[in-house]
Amino acid sequence: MFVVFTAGIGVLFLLGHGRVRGTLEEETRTNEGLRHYLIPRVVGQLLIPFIILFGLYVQFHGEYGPGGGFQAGAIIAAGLILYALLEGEKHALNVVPQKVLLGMMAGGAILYTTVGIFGMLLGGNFLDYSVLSDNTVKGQQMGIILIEAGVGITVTGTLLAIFHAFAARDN
Amino acid sequence: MDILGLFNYWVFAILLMIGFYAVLAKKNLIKKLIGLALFQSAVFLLYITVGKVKGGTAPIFSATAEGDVFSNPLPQVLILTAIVVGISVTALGLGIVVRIREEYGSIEEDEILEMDRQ
Amino acid sequence: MSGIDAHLPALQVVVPMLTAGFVVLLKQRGLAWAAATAASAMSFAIAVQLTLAAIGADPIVYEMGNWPAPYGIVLHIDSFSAVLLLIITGASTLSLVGGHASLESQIALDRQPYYFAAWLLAVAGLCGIVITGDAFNIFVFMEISSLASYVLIAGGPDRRALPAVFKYLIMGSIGATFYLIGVGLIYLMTGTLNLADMEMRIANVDDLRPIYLAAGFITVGLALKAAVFPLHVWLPNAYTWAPHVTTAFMAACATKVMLYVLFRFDYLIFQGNLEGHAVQFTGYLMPLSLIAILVGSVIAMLQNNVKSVFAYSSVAQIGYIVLGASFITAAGMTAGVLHIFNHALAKGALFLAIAVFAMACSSLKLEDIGGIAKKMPVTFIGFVIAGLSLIGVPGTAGFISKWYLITAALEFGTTGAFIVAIVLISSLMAVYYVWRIVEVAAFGERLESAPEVSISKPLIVVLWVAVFANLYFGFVPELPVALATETSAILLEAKP
Amino acid sequence: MTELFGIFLLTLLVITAIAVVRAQNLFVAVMLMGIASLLIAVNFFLLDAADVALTEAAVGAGISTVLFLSALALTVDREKAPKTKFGLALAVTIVACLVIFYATLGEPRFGDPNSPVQLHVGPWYLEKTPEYVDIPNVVTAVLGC
Repeated sequence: MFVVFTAGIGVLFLLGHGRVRGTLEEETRTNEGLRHYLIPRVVGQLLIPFIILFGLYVQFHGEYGPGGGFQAGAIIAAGLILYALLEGEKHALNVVPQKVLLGMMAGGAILYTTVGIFGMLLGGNFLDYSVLSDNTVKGQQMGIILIEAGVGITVTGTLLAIFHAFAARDN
Repeated sequence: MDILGLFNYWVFAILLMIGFYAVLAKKNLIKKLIGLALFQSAVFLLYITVGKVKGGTAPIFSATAEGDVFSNPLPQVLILTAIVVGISVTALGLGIVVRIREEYGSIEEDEILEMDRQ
Repeated sequence: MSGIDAHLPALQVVVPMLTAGFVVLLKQRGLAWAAATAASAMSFAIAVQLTLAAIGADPIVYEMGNWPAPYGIVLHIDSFSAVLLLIITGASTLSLVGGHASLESQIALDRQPYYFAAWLLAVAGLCGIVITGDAFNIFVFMEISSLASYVLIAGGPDRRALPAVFKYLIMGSIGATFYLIGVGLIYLMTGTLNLADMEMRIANVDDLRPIYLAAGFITVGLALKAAVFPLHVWLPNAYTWAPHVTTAFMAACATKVMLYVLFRFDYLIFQGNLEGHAVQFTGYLMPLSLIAILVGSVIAMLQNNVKSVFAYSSVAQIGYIVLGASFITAAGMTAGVLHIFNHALAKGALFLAIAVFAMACSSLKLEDIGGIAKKMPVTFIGFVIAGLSLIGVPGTAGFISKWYLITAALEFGTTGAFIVAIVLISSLMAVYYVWRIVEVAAFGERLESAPEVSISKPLIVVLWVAVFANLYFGFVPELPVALATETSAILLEAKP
Repeated sequence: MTELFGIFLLTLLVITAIAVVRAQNLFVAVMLMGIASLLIAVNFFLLDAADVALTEAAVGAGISTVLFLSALALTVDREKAPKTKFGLALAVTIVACLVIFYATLGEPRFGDPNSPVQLHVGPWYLEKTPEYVDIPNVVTAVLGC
């Protein structure tokens, strides 16, 4: 998971600054997405809630079916990217601003390591979840759910941040 | 059937080399990254093939799956991580390509080398 | 060990990683740098602790999540890891402490948090590679550190950094993927990813063809990442155009960590189990490293940019390390590991000195640094001493490893004499390319167009710390020699 | 039957991959790449790797295609015709391919339940997961650990 975090940092480092789109006219020209195309817009808007719901399902049901933090993060990010493509990139940034994305990137990573360190503080080894609760199996499950949440948050944030870094770039 | 048993490995080899050829021979930077992505997916195929058991099912326990043979979960875990690595490399690579295009106005390797020589 | 001590192996990686998460969020001027430096210093302290615990003792083993080996990931620290840990965290801390002013001038303020986060991730990744005992985990850490290094190099202000880093990215990814294929093939035949377990289980494999293929893939892939000649083409440009502080850090440790993995695999896993592997290893790598030593030095003599001189010299120095290893004798391996340590000291100090020079010159072309010695005498003396250490003059650290290398080579009779001749020729070439710079710096004319001299005191202090380390380990080489001897004992234990 | 279907898909995959490399229009190449990712994902599903298939479909066919397209929008979408022929690269890849073919002859056959992978380490996870972690999806359980 730290790999994707690193890549996110890298892309933001490379593209996050400098020639980001500036003037107002350009913004209106390029930021409208597919607003004037009725059918893709209606169909797309119908799909987005389901995509995000499916993402959440994959996140929280990952223990019972196929899925987990990374897949969920990718799916949710895909849903929000679809929104950005339909409504224009600026609208999407209004929904989830860049600052929030950065916070998600870092927050997920911090959550992951903190859970690991908690295992250490409670007398186990690093990433030992069995000590998180009296019942070792319960502890393992708690640990996995928390870690998966961390992974999901970071992946969603990073993939979206990467997408916006590309999309906001002036050609 | 003996030869067919190795079919997946052969596809792995061919796919690997198609990707590798693209990375080596193509001068377009985006094409190189596409080749790299193919190259990496070939490796995913190798690992997942390794974990497969004939007649097995996905390693998810459930009431109906009692007594089933499961395929090996470990390679799948590894490949999940490797897919993450793959997308990270692609994203960073594309970021660099975009910056190269901004600085040099080209994404062809030989043209860029030409400009640097001057 | 008890309390926090027991967790040091995990903390070695966790501290920089966790801090990287916070550093991204620190927007205030200098805060990101301060946090990164503190984390780096802390991991250096941890590395020192671990070295003291590992020296002369059994390897430290730490089970992540309390899962027993070979099922979970274990961390495994012995003398060889300790050498690398010291180099990585030491180089990182010195470069960060001294590099603040240089980085301020080269990297825009709003990009700095990302840069420092990437720096910490690179440290975490490199440390991770060195301490983990799991083949796949090595791959993950390798990619973390590589991606982070791409970011660190791409930060260079010159546009030529970008094609250089793209080349590095393509070649680095190919190398890592080759490694992954090799590990996959071994896993296919043995069913394990734990390095120690692998070593034992390969002995029971009936059909060794896939293992030979795996050995090929792993050796080539890691050689690519370690810039072993002729797979070094990504290195010179990447080092030349990176920000100066990045170069000082990367030149000291990045390729050496890959050599570490290479030696681990080739010595411990393949050599005991594959018939003829030792002969092949020597047969390919010895000539290649000799060519690397000569070609690297010759190209270094022809360069016009101070940084590319030392970048090509790095290719030659990697040749020395591989040469020592290719003897497959205790003496040779000791020399190789010693050179890993000593070359890191010399190159780190040289690039730190260059970072100081760069603050008073419009570019690092040879003609632009003319007369710099009069403006910056203290730095200049440091530069000269580090250069002497690179050449291998007695009294400096570089001499120790060359001495060990020559002694090891002489065990081979006529071939040995030939190797010694090449080492001496290449040392003379090093004298030439260092002298060329010293001559221009001391006796050249300073250009009219040269910018005002701005001196960064911390950078000079750090430079002198590195220079003193070069001298200290030249007179009192007990610590590195002890570590290197132990390492060669560990690595050669598997040899029949 | 599934084996035959798998072989069919893999053949398609190879054909798609060749088309990707040959396409001069980068837009076409990226789209074909998305198709290749989907084919691989279906293959993973046939090979009992549901999680990996899901990920590959979301990432390979989804996110990575979007990223490639947004990069194309910022650069150019046509590859310049190559000036030189690449006989050497082709030769290298073909030789390497044959070497791998030769080495695969020593590998365990596809789906062999007695191959070393199935006998060591792997089964331990399957066996111990219910006892230690008690989460039905073993992949999630192992990944989290």
